Amino acid sequence: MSHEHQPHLQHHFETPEQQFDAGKLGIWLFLATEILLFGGLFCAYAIYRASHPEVFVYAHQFLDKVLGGTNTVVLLCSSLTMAWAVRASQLGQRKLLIALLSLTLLGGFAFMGIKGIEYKQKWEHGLLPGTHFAPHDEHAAEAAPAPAAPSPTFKPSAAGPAGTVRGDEPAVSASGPHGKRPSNTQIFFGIYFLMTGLHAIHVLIGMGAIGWILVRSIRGDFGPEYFTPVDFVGLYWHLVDLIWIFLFPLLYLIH
Amino acid sequence: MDAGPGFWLPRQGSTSAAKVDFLFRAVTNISIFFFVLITVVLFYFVWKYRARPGHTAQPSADHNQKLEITWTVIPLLIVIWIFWEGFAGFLDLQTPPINAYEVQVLGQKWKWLFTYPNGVVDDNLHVPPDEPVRLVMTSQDVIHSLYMPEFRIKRDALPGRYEREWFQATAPGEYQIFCAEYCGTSHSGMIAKVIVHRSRPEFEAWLAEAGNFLDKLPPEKLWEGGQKLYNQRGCKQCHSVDGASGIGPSFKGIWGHQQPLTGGGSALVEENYVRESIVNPQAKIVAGYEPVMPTYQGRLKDKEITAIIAYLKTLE
Amino acid sequence: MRPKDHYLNHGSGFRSWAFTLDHKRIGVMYLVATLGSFLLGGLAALAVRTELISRGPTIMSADTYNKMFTLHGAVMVFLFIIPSIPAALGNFVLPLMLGAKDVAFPRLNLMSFWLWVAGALFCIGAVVTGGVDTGWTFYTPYSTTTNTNVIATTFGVFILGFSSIFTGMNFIVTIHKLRPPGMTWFKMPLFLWALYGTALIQVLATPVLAITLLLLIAERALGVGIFDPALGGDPVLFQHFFWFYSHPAVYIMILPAMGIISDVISIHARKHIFGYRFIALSSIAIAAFGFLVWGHHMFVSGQSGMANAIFSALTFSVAIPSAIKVFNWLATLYKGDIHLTTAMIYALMFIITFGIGGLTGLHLGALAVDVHLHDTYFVVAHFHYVMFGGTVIALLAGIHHWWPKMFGVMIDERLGRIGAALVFVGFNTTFFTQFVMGSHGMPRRYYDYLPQYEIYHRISTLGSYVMAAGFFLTAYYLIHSLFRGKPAPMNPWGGNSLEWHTASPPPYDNFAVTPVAEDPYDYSRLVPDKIAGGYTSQTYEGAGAR
Amino acid sequence: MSQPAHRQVGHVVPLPVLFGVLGTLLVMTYATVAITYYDFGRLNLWIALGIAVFKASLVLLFFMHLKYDKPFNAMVIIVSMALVMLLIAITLTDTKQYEPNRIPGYAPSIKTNPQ
Repeated sequence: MSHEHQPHLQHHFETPEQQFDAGKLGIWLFLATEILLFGGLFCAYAIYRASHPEVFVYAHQFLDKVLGGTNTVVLLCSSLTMAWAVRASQLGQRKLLIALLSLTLLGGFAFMGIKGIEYKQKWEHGLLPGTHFAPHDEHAAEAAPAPAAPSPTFKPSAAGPAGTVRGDEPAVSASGPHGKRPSNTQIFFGIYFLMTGLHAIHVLIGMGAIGWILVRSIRGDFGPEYFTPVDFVGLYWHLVDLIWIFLFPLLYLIH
Repeated sequence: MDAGPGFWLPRQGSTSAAKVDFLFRAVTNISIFFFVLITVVLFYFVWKYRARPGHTAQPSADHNQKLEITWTVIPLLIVIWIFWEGFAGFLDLQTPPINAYEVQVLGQKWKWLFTYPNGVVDDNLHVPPDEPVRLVMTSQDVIHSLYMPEFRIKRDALPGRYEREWFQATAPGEYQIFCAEYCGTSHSGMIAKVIVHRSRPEFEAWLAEAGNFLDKLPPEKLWEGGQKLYNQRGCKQCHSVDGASGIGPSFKGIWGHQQPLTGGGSALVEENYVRESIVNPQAKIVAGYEPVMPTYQGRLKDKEITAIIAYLKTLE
Repeated sequence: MRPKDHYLNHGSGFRSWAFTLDHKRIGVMYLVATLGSFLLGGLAALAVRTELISRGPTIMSADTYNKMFTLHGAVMVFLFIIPSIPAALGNFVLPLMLGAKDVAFPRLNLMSFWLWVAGALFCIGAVVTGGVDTGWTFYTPYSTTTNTNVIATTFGVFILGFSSIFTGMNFIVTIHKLRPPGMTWFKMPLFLWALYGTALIQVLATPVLAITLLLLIAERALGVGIFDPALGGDPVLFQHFFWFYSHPAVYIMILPAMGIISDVISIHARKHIFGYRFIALSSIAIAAFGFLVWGHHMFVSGQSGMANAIFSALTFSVAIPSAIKVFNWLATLYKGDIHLTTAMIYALMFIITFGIGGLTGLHLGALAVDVHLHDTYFVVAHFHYVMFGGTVIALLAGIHHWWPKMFGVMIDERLGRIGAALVFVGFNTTFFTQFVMGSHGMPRRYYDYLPQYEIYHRISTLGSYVMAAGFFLTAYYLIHSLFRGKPAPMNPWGGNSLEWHTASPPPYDNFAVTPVAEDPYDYSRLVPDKIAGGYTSQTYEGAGAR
Repeated sequence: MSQPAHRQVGHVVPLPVLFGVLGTLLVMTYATVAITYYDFGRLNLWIALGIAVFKASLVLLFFMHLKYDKPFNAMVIIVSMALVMLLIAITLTDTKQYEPNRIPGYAPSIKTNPQ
């Protein structure tokens, strides 16, 4: 087999099909690792949602459903333009390919912009993860002292060395417009920021990759004979979309 | 019964040890059998079929379904048995009898504190013989693990939760306690003793005496008893003695001074105020702190509160 | 016999190595890098053993000791054992065994190596700038509260994880897509089956380690409390996450070792491997079961009784495929023609030491017994018998087996046997005593110990010195052979897998003619080559004559 | 659809399919939002997850060409998802079991925790 007419064929492959299939399997394996990476976070989510349902029901009210929903639509549409872009490159429609990639990239910018607005709101309200959690949207609640929590009495049956046992009830204080804040609310925001943050990093990486193939498609690198990078970046972008499809209902739409 | 230390295992100190040891020995013997079998066959083949002039490999089957299934099924049956025995033994180790005597255990860097039902706290674990003892464990900082090799039990003590283990000592004497979960600098120094008393009355006598240790202190040394109580009864977790802020106000230099209270007003720190704050902590809350202290009514005796007050006086 | 132009002299200078896409050179670089890590981890181990030679402080403080065993564990696990066989030997041998020119993604392969270097620099940087004292397991909340360099170390391990993932991806795709005509799945050398199983675990388990370490970094840097109870988190959850990777990781370490043993035993006994399918499928079975047993590290750590029972039962299921392999290896020796080369001696040693390691796993899988043995030296001895007595011994077997292929030279077999004897005696002295003191209750990671354990610690430390002597001797004759070794023939042991059908060392493009795959364990057509040494295949000669 | 004449690899997805998929995805997004205004008790979570799984499958099958791809690639994804399920299932079962041992609301380092 002569390799001279196939500039993209690497020396250790016999045919373009073999090379394409190998690349495709490689990228799917990579996507599998991404699923498992996020899987750890989904696992943490599942466990805390199961053990602290009241925290999730309370805290999700601070997320903006409209912004979250808009972002879902933005990502879905950018997925379409990406899938279409792969088609365009397969069919050798260069101008269409450039336009669609630009649209996809625009979608990425829109998503990150909206995400930025959401993060800023959380920051301003002190709705941050872990030790940084310092909500200050509940002025009303702080002005009028909460009804004194029932004084935690030591129950011998609670079985702890003297003085280290706190009240048994998951006490609540600081009632506000969103209801009473349960203890350990910071966990929700920890999970929220970790999941959306890791997802946002993936969006940024995807945007970088799209920018790169955009430059290459302007240069005219792709055509029916060779569109592998467009296809692979597309797969990655769809995976980012796919993860958001789960994140949106799990974080924003808790009932 | 073989209760003394052997080549493999330390002496048996608890009722569950014999059962654990039986399984240990059984598995060891199975292992030795297979190990010897493998080694003998190995050396025999290596000697018999060694390469030498004129010797070549002889053809033989390169697989044998029956043989291979045999040596799949036999180990399978053996491990099923081992699993079952291990599981049954574990259920025993995990399930304390209902009437067990309860001791609370707190692990902290790097010591164990054992709290008895009457409030006595000790660095070693004192127990009566021939009676089930349940340990309810937690940790103040990182994960520790309470391990008693002679009793064949071990369980992690974790912060933020209670773990349980139990044993029934079979013979009076001293037994070893280790911390088995790595916990930092003095991990290897986090060791203590189980002291199994000769009889229940002897144990009761020890417990009563330990509860009255203040009586043996001369009045001018009473503050030392207070300091011990401060360390052992949980005051330390919230109230510092060096001025550092904590969950509750520091004890440093408050004696004889006015403390501002939540909701206005102030209180002078003197005998009655301190006594009230221990017995009824919610009565007066120092400004800037949450009403979170549990009551110590019935947990600290009058004499003990007096000792704590004596200690507070020394913290100028 | 040695070709004029081969991969070692095909281009020279730093850049020709640093930017090479040749799997053989990348394999050699990995070999040097991992053996360097082995030296570092080994020196840390000697320091630990020397500290324990007597009670009380001997040569270092408690904090230094804690950092030292962490260094030993982290370096040995993440820098040495995980990449050693797959990334070093696997990289070199896998495409050759397939008759291919390279792995599927040579650039990714190179990136994997440089990621390893970056990760290693992070880890070693963390050590140089103060060390880390969490143990290689990074258990929370200790790791979230200690004031040592946890972030740098975990970030280094995070990067190493990606290095491992990329190697795994590469191997899976290569085995799927680059097998030569005629080589069906069940005609692959067993080492490839083992590497395939390993790669599956690398790809599917490592990402969970990555997210675990990211969460740990987030806890320390941002105060996000997923695992730290002081922040509302759950430390047992960390252990679930950690072992979800780190137990399968044990099979990343041992599976390729088993693959080496299958090939070495068959070739050096001049005998077709017995029960090929059982061995091949048991590799995949071990990889699959490996994902289902992680909870056996947590029997006393607060895991529920139900989970304990499930994990204990599943743990025993792993014993079966391992036992199958051992029996099949023994059966392979039957009626063979056993050449006691250094490689073969290590392979036979593997059966003995791995056998002890595997059998003592039965003690630890049994719930009631594990309660007593958990976190004692019994566990330390067990996993050293598996990791050292298994993986390292197999790595040594593999190195001696493929050394002539890699560098085109033969080693001094006499020194090889002496080295093997020293390693064997030293290893067993070091670690068998640890079984005994462990079952007597000596907890692991202890800086100091009670008087009744002193005799065991003494013997153990002496053993470690003997073992070290064995390794220095081995290092000596290996390096010596590079300069003074006899030139190696193409096929010194008479193997029939494809790597033996090219020159030693192989040319840059691996094969002059694309070879035809046949049964890799059929040695009937290989006859000793009286002139060149080693073996030659009649068909191959015939092909050359045409 | 006839095969394209020129030598190429991979499947070209027709435009109506792509737009049809997007339309379905948007409708499903609307549905998943709308459903939160009705109370089905515990079912709400499962309905939301079901919709998400359906949407994800559409993306995988059509946008990501899995329908036309080698089956092994689909298996890779299925196995990875199965492993995530395994991790979640076992840890969730275990944490549920030991939940009674935990001290409710324990988080001493969180200052804003209500006491």
